[in-house]
Amino acid sequence: SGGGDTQTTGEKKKIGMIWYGNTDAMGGTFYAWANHAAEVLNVELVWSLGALDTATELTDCENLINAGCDGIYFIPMDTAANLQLGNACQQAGVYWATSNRDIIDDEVLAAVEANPYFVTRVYDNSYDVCKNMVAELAEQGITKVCMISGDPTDAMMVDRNNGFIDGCAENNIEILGTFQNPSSGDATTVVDGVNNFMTLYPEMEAILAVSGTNGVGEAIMSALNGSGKEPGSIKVAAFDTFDGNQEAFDQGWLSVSCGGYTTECLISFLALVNRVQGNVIQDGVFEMTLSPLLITSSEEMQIFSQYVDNPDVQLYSDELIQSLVGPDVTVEDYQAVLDDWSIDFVKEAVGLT
Amino acid sequence: MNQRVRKLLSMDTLRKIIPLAGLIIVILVFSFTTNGLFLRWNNIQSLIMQAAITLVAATGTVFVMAHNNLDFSLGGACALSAVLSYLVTGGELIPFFIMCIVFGVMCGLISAFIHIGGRVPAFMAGLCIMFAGRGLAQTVSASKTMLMVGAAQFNQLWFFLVVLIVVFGACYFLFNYTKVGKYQKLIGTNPMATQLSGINVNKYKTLAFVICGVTLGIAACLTIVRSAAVNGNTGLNLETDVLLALSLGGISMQGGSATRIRSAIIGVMFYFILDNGLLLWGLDADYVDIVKAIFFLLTVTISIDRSQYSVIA
Amino acid sequence: MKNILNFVKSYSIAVAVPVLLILVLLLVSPETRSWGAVASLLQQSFAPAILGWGVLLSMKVGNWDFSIGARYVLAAILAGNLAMQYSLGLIGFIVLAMAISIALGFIVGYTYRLLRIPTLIASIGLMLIFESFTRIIYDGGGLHLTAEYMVLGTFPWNLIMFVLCFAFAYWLYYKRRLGYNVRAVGSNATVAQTNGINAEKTKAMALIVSGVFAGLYAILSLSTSGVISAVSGTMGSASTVFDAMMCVLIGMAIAGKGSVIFGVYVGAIITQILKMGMMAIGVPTTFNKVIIGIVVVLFMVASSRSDLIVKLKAKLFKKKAAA
Amino acid sequence: MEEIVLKAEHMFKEFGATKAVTDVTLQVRAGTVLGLVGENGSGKSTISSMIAGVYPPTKGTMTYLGKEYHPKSVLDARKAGIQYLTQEQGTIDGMTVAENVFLGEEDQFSKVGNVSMRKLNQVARKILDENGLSYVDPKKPIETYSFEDRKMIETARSLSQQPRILIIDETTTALSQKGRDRIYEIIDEQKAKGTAIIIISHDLDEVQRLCDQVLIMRGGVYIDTLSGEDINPNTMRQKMIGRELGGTYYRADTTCSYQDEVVLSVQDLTVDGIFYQMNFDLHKGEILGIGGLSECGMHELLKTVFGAIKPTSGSVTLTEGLKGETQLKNTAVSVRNKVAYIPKDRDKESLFQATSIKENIVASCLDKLKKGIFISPRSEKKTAQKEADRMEVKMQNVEQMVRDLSGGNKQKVVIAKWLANDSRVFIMDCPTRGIDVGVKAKIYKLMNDLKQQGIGILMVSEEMMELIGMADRIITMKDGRQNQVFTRSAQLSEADIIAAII
Ligand SMILES: Nc1ncnc2c1ncn2[C@@H]1O[C@H](COP(=O)(O)OP(=O)(O)OP(=O)(O)O)[C@@H](O)[C@H]1O
Ligand SMILES: Nc1ncnc2c1ncn2[C@@H]1O[C@H](COP(=O)(O)OP(=O)(O)OP(=O)(O)O)[C@@H](O)[C@H]1O
Ligand SMILES: [Mg+2]
Ligand SMILES: [Mg+2]
Repeated sequence: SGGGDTQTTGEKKKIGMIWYGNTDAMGGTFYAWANHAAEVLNVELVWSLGALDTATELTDCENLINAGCDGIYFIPMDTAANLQLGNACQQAGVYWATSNRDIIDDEVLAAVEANPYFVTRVYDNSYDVCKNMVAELAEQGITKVCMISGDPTDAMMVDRNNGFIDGCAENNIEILGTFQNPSSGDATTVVDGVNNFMTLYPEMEAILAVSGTNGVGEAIMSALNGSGKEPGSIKVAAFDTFDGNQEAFDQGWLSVSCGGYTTECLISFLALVNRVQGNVIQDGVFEMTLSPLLITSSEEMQIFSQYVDNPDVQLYSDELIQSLVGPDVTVEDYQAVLDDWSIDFVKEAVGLT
Repeated sequence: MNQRVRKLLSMDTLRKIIPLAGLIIVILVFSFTTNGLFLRWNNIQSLIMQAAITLVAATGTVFVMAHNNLDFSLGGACALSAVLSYLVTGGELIPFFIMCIVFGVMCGLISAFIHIGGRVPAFMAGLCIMFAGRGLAQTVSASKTMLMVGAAQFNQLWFFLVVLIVVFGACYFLFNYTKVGKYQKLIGTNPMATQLSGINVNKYKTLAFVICGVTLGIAACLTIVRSAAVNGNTGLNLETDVLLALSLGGISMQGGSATRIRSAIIGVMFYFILDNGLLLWGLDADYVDIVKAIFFLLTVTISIDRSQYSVIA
Repeated sequence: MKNILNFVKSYSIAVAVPVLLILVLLLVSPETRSWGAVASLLQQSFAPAILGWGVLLSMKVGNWDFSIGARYVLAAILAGNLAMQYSLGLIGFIVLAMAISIALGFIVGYTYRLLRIPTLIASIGLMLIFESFTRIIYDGGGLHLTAEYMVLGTFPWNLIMFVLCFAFAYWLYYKRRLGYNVRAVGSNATVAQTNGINAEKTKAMALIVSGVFAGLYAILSLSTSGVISAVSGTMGSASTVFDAMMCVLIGMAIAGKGSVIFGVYVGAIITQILKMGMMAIGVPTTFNKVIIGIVVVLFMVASSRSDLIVKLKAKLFKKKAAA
Repeated sequence: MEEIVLKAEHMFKEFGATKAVTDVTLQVRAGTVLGLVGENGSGKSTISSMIAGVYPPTKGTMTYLGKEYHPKSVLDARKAGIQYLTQEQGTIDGMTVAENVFLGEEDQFSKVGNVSMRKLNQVARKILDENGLSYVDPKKPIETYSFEDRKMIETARSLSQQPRILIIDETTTALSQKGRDRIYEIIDEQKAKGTAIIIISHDLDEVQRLCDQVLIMRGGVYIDTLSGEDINPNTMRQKMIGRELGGTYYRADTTCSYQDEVVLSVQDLTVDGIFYQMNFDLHKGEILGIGGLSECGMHELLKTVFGAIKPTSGSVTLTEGLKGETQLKNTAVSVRNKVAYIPKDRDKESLFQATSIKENIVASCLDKLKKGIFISPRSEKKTAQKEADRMEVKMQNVEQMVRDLSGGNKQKVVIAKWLANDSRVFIMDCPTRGIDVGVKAKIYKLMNDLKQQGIGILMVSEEMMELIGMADRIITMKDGRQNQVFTRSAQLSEADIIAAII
């Protein structure tokens, strides 16, 4: 674990990684991928785990800069983190990049884009994906749902919440009840929540879950399995891979799923490494997006559950990783990798085709 | 063997200097093992700014601990004051700072009211405020993004230094050279005797909560200066950080005359230097907490004054 | 007869409050007007009550125990994964969970005894260590149980387990010497000590025995959810402790002359009713914390300021009499 | 001669630099009462504590029932048959009487570790009955009973263990006459059973009445053992102080003398359920005594006068407060207006134990010391030193912890605190409780000095002789009501007052 060799040659660059934790599917996978990439690229990583608010992220950032990092990579816990960590990096002359979260404030966006040490940000359009998931359900004739919403102080979760809500409005689906996904604590809370859905709203036909990771998906399935209801009598649309999602899909509980964001973390990270190693891609700012996978068939599900967001699987080859760092790399190269993100890509990467 | 260990551990002199000695040792160790990174001016500067929030909050908390109460409301109260202050002032900077302190004091007064008027242990009252405050902050902030880009301009060393010196200086003076501080220690030792010595115990307890509220409000301001946004996560874990840091600083868990305000500065610096130094070492993130915890247990084991307790609490 | 009357009297508040709340819930939310809803509420409260009893033990003896959340997570992850890895079956899982949980309790208790540091310090220090371990073992993967290990979460079994736990807690608290000593040390450690009760040993025992409840909680909660994640972030497990404390605080306030063991269960029911009620009337989940926080304060104030209530009653009756 | 139950030979105990007990030897015999007498801080409690297993001796050997005896804890000593009754509260709130009676002994009632509540209550019932506590319900929480009842319950608990040695350390001073009589009965019963008894008391008449032998200590050193005729207050007093003490140490004059001006006026003061319609004036230079049985409400009366208890009706007026006439509504107002209160329960109500002597003394007079809001450490130290010296507190220095002082010196610290505040009115509740004769004399002299300065003193005492010896007027109380007023005169006798209060 950690950043590989401890002996530092003068050449070896250090990247500070501010990361919320490595205990959920994406967190664990990126932790493994980044460590692997660092080995391949001969850079040293220093991880600081566990920050969940901007003030703590800033503290981590300062410590990492002082530890001699040449670049800082982080997921902004809220939009302001871009501003604050960005300033810290600018003052220290350290490059930085982010992933996963859009910037929802124009002033902050302007400041970030004016920051000379800002390398890039890669984000996904969670909003549209959520709408697509709801549309999938609507096609199956669903009209009444309950929703497990996300932390409203988290920009990405707000995107997802809104995607679900707007999607339901567009498809004439009624949201009967809502409860918020507990960001920490027990999966039993989720079980209780789902049970409460079933008692309060017997007419409920489906559950929308803003996230299935960190035990939430498993807990939803436990609650449904324990309810004595016919499998499939309630449909679930859930984000992220979780343990047993294949089985859930085949049983009929899980009817649509989506996920696979780790690629955007990786690309952002690689872009940062590239810049730290002295390669300038283009004059201005460049920002990239990724479309997550939408899973609607059993075959897709099988691949998704087995190979996506699995720390033991490296979807990107060493050669590819190496090819994305160098003087000749362009924005298009990165965007191509992001655009390539699909079930087919996964199949190919793991040798299924 | 057990007895000999105990004898060694209860050595009075060792005990008194350990928190400070520990701090100095940790500073020395990190100075020599981080290729000079630790002592670089930039690092020291960051350390001061990082520690400031916890230090300010801890300094006020000492007053409450001196009269033998734990204030567990800090984190939630911090979020609540910041959110309410934002709503009231619309995020205009100076009014925001002022209202933050006002709401901080209000949280302190609520604690005091529940504790004194309702005769509920202050820790439990604080726990409920922490809960309710965080919940309210999250509920209220859910509807909008509360960015305070302007606050970022104060994220500079001089500002933190001024705040720290003023707050710590004022609290140091209040605690050691005025009735407010002296009475807290008497209340912590024997509340009934304090009352019968003609001291209005409830008034001075309330004052302690007010002081704690002021420092909490200031801590909330500093948090916003560092995070440039107000939301439900503002001041996350502040209460446990403060408690942990004060324990590291050797504070008396039962209050009374053994309470020293220096525990705040020693403890908080200790806490943040450990974090900082371990990261400079490049210690694997998963092991940082373990090393920190071991330091924590060892320091307290050596430094705690066991004669304060007839039974270790 | 008199006994029965006494019994009814001592439990009246503890029973009346949740019944009243359920009635209110039924009024505001027509959806819940079914036995199913009530049964579901009662069952949801099983697991929190069990953890609550463990926390109660610590609170009563005057311990500060922040570690119980981390202990249960670590025990659950270790026991579940080992049981599945070596196909030990349900019994194996139960035995392992209990053994590990008690061992972790033992570590906290023994650290307190050996180092002679306040329980607050010992438990926070060890909490940090245990939390880290949950992230280090199995590479932070947590645990996902297969269905065969989740039998205890389904209907008659969860009730049976709960009843057994209830009996155990009751027996421990009211029939065992430890229970006496816990109450004695909790209300006055110094006097207890001079009367030959080893206060520090009792406090350490309470930590160890709370491990029994942490283990039972791990088993029952895993049997319903089937999944547990490693603790993310420093102090991430503290919220579990605080949730349990809330049940206990309500329980202690409400128990009056009745059994506090039953009180804690009622405390758990009340928090669950509040959660369900909030959902029924469409209040955001974040507001749960606000309501629960306020309710706990109200209960505590009401129980410690019964004089105020008496005064209030007197005033009301006077007014009536005057009118 | 009766069998020797315990022999403690060449006992030493040092607390750091303090030599609490130096080379003391004592023996107790079955069925006899040994009295320990000595000034405050002479080491009586210390040597009893060593016998009772509270802490080990620095040096010395103990032989108990013919065997060497090294108790490791109180429990150890108790198991061996040695029971120690102190003046501190020894029961635990929140538990029932029965549970308190068997604290730490529940094992007796357990089968395979299960405690049988029914059996426990039954046996507790029996024990309570045997000790004249038939009105106590074993199933009720202990806090429903008064301090005195609880002390008796505690005593019953000790006796139920069939002790071979019973040590009673100043327990009687906390009790009313009724309680004391009950303890005397118990001592007689135990004596008859062959229990050896050690009793520590500053009430020399009590010692004379109860003891077969009296061992005298001074400064931690053994002085003498008295028996038979030698056990009389005068001899004991002389031996324990080491010099002749004038026959009386009370006021020399026998006339009532005070100025006309009223300093404190109590009107129609009532606290429902405790005392009713109290009316009296305290004059300048007057010592006004209040006498009665412990439960007659006089202790609460003083607290109410001081402002620590809110009266149901009535008023307490200070004629010359800072702003003229002042109602004493709470303790803060009282102290600001220079009223002092010395409570009966020293440890609980007036001392900051784990705090320095200095901080104890200046606790009430910070307003006097402060400049603006600043209080200089130097002025604190100066004031404390001055008052401690005036009271002749036996201490290392003013930074010493109060908890390490002996009982009498603690009381001196309390008085020093009020002197430091330049108090104009003193309210004293049993000011010489647990105080040796030497210090007593000092306190009486101080009271007299204060009187000469025109200060008013309101004093409650359970010792009739003290009231008669010191007070200008004595108000007696009975069942919470003002009863009779006696004026100082040479003819006033104990019998007169006792007749009024019973
Ligand atoms: N725990 C202690 N630490 C330090 N000194 C102590 C301690 N206990 C007692 N002493 C000292 O030992 C001496 C004897 O104390 P002890 O309590 O035995 O006196 P005593 O004869 O009981 O007096 P009194 O009649 O006032 O109760 C005193 O000088 C006292 O200050
Ligand atoms: N050589 C000896 N032989 C017999 N008895 C002795 C000898 N030396 C000392 N003693 C007794 O040991 C006892 C120790 O007394 P102790 O200090 O407990 O009284 P005290 O606690 O000071 O009383 P108080 O609590 O009122 O202050 C003395 O009573 C003394 O008479
Ligand atoms: Mg004594
Ligand atoms: Mg004594």
